[in-house]
Amino acid sequence: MTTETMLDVRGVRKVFEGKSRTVEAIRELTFSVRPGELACIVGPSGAGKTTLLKCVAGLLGVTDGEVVLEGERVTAPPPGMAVVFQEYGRSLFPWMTVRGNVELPLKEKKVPRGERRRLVRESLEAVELDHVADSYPWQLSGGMQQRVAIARAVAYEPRVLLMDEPFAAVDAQTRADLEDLVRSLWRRLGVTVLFVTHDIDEAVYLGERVLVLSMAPTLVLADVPVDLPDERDQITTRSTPRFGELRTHVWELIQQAKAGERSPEDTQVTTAVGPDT
Amino acid sequence: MTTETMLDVRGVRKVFEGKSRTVEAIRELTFSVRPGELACIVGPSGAGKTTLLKCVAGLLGVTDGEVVLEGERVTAPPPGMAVVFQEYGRSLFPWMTVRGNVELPLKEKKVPRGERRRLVRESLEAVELDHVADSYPWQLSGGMQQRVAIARAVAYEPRVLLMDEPFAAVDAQTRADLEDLVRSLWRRLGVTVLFVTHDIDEAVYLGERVLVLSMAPTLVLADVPVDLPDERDQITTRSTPRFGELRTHVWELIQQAKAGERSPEDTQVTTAVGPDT
Amino acid sequence: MIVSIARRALLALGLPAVLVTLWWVATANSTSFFWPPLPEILGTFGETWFSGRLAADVLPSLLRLLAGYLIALALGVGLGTAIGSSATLRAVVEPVLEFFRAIPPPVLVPILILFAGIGDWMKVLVIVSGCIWPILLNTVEGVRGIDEVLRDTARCYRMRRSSRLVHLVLRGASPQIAAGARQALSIGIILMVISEMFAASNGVGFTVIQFQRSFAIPQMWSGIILLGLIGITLALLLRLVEYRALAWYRGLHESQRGKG
Amino acid sequence: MTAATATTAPARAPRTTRGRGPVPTPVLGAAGVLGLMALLELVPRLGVVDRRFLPPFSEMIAALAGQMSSAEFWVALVATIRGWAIGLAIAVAAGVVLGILIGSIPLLRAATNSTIEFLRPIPSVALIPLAVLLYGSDLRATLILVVYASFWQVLVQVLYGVRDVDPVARETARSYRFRRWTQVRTVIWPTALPYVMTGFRLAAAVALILEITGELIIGSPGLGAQIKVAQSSGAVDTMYALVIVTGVFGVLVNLLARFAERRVLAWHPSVRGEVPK
Amino acid sequence: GSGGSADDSGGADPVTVGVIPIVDVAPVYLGVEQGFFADQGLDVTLESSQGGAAIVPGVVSEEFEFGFSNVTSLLLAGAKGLPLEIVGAGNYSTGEQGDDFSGVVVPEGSDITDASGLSGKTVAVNTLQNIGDTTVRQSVEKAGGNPDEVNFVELPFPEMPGALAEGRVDGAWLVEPFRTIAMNQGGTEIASNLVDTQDDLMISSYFTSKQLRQSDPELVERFTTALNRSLDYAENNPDQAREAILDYTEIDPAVAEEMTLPKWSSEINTGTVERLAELALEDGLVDEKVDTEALLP
Ligand SMILES: Nc1ncnc2c1ncn2[C@@H]1O[C@H](COP(=O)(O)OP(=O)(O)OP(=O)(O)O)[C@@H](O)[C@H]1O
Ligand SMILES: Nc1ncnc2c1ncn2[C@@H]1O[C@H](COP(=O)(O)OP(=O)(O)OP(=O)(O)O)[C@@H](O)[C@H]1O
Ligand SMILES: [Mg+2]
Ligand SMILES: [Mg+2]
Repeated sequence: MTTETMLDVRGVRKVFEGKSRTVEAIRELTFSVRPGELACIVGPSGAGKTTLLKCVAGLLGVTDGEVVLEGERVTAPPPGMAVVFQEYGRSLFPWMTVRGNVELPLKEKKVPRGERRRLVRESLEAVELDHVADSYPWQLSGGMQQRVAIARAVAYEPRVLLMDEPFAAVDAQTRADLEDLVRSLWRRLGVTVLFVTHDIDEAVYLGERVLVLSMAPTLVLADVPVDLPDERDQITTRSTPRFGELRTHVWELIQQAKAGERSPEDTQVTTAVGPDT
Repeated sequence: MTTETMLDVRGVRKVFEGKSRTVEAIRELTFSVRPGELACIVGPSGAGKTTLLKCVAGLLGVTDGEVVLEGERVTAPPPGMAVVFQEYGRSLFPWMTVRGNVELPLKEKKVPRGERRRLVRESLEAVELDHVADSYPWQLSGGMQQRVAIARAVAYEPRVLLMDEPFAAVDAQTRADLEDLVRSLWRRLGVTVLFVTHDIDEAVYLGERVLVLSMAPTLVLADVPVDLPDERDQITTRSTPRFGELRTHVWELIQQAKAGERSPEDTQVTTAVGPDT
Repeated sequence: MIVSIARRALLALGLPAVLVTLWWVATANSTSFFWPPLPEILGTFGETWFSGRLAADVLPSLLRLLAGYLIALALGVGLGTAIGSSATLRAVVEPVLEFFRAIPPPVLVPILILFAGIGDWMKVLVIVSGCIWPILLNTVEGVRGIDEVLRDTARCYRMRRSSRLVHLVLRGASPQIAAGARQALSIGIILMVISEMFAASNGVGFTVIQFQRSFAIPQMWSGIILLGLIGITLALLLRLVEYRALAWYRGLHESQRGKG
Repeated sequence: MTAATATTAPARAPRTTRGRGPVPTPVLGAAGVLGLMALLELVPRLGVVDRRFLPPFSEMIAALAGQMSSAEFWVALVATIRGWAIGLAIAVAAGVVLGILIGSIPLLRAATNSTIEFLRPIPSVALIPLAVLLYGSDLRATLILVVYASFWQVLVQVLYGVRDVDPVARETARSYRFRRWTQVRTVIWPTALPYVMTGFRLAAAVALILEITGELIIGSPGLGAQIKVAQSSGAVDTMYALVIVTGVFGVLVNLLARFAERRVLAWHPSVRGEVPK
Repeated sequence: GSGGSADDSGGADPVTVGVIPIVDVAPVYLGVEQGFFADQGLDVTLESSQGGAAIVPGVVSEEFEFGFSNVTSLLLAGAKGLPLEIVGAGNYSTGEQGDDFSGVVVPEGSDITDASGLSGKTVAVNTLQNIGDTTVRQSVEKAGGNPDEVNFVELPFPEMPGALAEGRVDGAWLVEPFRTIAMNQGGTEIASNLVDTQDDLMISSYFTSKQLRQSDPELVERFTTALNRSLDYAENNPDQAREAILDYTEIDPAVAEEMTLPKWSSEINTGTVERLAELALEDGLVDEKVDTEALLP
């Protein structure tokens, strides 16, 4: 059982203490992720998805409960982890070129030069940005900046990949390509992925399961397993009836969440929507 | 004819001159928008959508051609215009509360206090943020910040509204609500809207027409009129066959754009997909 | 709560206590004329400063410092904003400003005497002439560094010049203006002393120099300590103002650092 | 009265020279300097002040020419520059190293805060007897003053700079587990660099002031000592000639700093930039 | 003795003297030029400083072997127990009313005609609580005015002519070359305050530290010998002294030609030291009378 769990989020609670305003962003979150699993997280805006990701990344301390990664309690960023931040623009160093931004973590990881070059080139090609490798981030459009951040994470070849709305600023076609990139990367490297998104189709298309969060103070409202075949394809997968069912189900859950629904039990019934219905 | 045109973009060209790198972001853009029209702009990431919006807003000078708004050449931000920036987080004043941010442009417009209060309250309610009116922007989640920026634009009651991927960071349900908010606002106030998005469904659902841009250096690849009925509804409209046709059409156009397609003539044929097909 | 106050007090006073102890021990048996034992310095402190000199010397000094500092603040922020906002203006005046900035105040004094006489105004101007630079430079840099997206926002909503100045430029540059103001304060105190080297007949600086000339070394040291105390008191006052005015900046940083 | 003419005279220069296209920066700077020269020439000639005490600019220049033909002047100039450069180098190096060290360790910062506030305002001129006691009137006595006074300028700026590091950038670095030294090198240092540059420019001027003042008062060899000699001989024009040399040196140093700034801060918003028309 | 000095130079003792670059120290410059110090096996470096405040610590800490200072400053240092000792005379007033190298000057058109008129007026001196105000008070008293009513302000000598002309001060205690400059600008000398204090007032002197006197009395002896020779030489060759002044100052040659030189003498006037010590006590510069014995060789 323990070897079966990569990430264990146990009763995590997070309260932001301000002078004038104290916010209980997360009430109680408990779930675990298997090694090599791809879990998507959806939830209303302000639900605490970013907060959760930062707690998992060891960037933010939890108020209660604990985050355990590979059997070790997370207190600082663990090794072998990459994060794509929601504020993509600010997570790039403006004083370095695109190439420099992608290469830096690799240097830090002591990847030999030749290998490093290859990784940088390949990841920039994957996000179609090899032609601007020598530009500075602020010379790029929003979507391009976001893709640089993704390329940086991809080149790093992490064991755990946390992504916070990574495709929010890219166009539909690129988005589809990047979705497939993440899936192929995930299958090739066996990396464990936690993926926050607002796009329900995307969550269903990408994930092996979808965690639906309630409004703040946040609980896990539902944990929907995605029982689509592993081989997925933008056209065929999205047009299967099961895909439609799942996305309608998640959509309803989110509407419930927005309506203030909080108890996981109430939704258990609908979660039973399985392949056999 | 002249009274029929609100915004006229005539042969606009934009080149960014850098020390090491000169980018021709926009090659030649020509189109016009009628008063009270809602036009959506889609295009590949890095196509120059943000650049175009900034030129229209008078924030960026054009290299060639001109932008004419209500018969006057735009050289500085014209009155009665509101912009929602792609970098929503950075467009909020960190030293002011949410309320202060929304209220400031109204004060500038010399809206009387009572009226001002009402507008601020109503617009914050519309984006479901009335409960955090006294928080600072940096205390909010990404999606919440974006909604503050939208509320600010809405409260301003502009005659021209430019929005650059305004719903990129909000959840699906809120997005649907905001889409309806923009449409109702547009119909109520008769405001002219230029709306940049990456979501093709959104573009078709919102717009009276969809402008598809090519890859940089940018041209208008296609100008697709959206002949859906004016009364739109998230469930019914999106499930009509015509909606499906239009979104497939735009999707194909974007794929062409990404494939490097540049000449508008080639696509003219497919644009002929009309209600009568 | 109490623990955190105690902790902060400990942090604030810890190092000074160590340094004072070191000084105490190092000079305990000092026979050097210029390095009197610390107890001797502290012993003369009271009689030197609290028997009439507070009103006769300290007060006039502080008033001149205050006047000079406030004038420098107004001028520095005003000019800095103008210069920071206009590349043309910056190009025109920068060499001239740099020229004046490089001139040491002691050589500027004769010119100031020509224009302002030998009274208090001359001394105030000496203080202004030095204080203004950190404020000016920091304001210029602060104004230039304001986020472009914010600038664009303000322009789009057609904020008037005046309110753009208040709500965008000054607020946006305020963290850096504060940095300049703090540096200016310590320079102001230095110049308060320098200004009292010329045509003065009262003041802390004047008195300290007088002690130095008459070889009243313990008294001179007590004056140096007094200057330090004045400095730290004023810095604390300034910090208080800054604490209130820049609450958002602190919050922004703390929240993003996840101190929640 | 005179102050008003001082500021308006140079400001008018660009308006007359502005034809089509921007006027290059050096031309504008030269215009400003010419304005100042004209002012210095006119004020004594028009009798605003007694020319025996403030001779016209041309007389100062004549005296300067006289100075420049004497070997003593050049020896003094070299001595001043050397003292200034050594002092500044020590102050900048110490200020940067200590600033980054103190700034990035919160505990250290809290512990040193009060001491820094106490030591900073102690006038370096009050240290003169101390300096003389230790080193007589040779170079080192003045060096102490120079280092002491300019050190604080750099230190405080660096402290502010370190505080300004973008949290998202910091978190990015932490999540990729950059080593401390790499964080300093790639995140803290570039962020602090603009502040260091400002600190450098402030310190350069303060160092020059203290170098001259030290020479003036202690009598270490250099321009200050020459100024003192001129002063105590009643040679007003020579004195001003030397003061002009000091000022010109300050201008040159600033030019150099600006040049360096443009090179190393090409990425910074204040340097880069499409200037909006 | 160029041959001699070449021979000596290997063994010449390096000696640093802290001086102020003013007219008063012309003899040492002249003496060095004439080789008087080299003859005594001394390799003299003259370090110019702003004033006694910088030179005294230098001598105490043995950075300088010898220093130049006005007598009152030395008395003040002595009062605080600094171990100093006078080794030679600096300069003297000429003792001639109206033709001294220093005096009190009032601006053109002033209605003050003698020192008594200074009561209630503002008078500039270079250093407060020092030889300037002490001696000016003597003039005022002698002329029948009330010295306590004189309002002294501190102003560097170079600024005084300007301050006088602009009417910023009512009078100023000036030394050469500023005395001449101010008079050329229309100023009137109303008192020779040094002469009013004593006929043959020794204003300044050269001094060393007691440590050096004890550890190397022979070196001090040689310095004094060379110094005295220089002082006498300067007194007897005023033209050469004027020329020497032009070397280490920037004084306008015309002014240098015109100005009054102080008197130089190799004799130390213990009487004036005593007199100045009394005045220092009278004016409250010191709390109790300085033991002048300790200061004198
Ligand atoms: N530093 C902070 N100080 C105070 N409150 C905060 C802070 N950061 C986040 N919050 C609050 O915590 C809640 C959750 O924020 P979080 O950013 O995690 O939401 P999110 O789910 O990522 O939303 P979105 O989808 O809009 O990005 C919000 O109510 C927000 O206001
Ligand atoms: N300041 C700048 N300097 C240099 N090049 C720039 C600058 N701003 C934008 N560009 C370039 O102009 C092109 C268009 O950028 P723009 O931001 O308009 O794209 P976009 O269509 O908004 O893309 P996205 O959908 O990703 O936001 C890009 O290639 C970008 O690299
Ligand atoms: Mg978020
Ligand atoms: Mg964009």
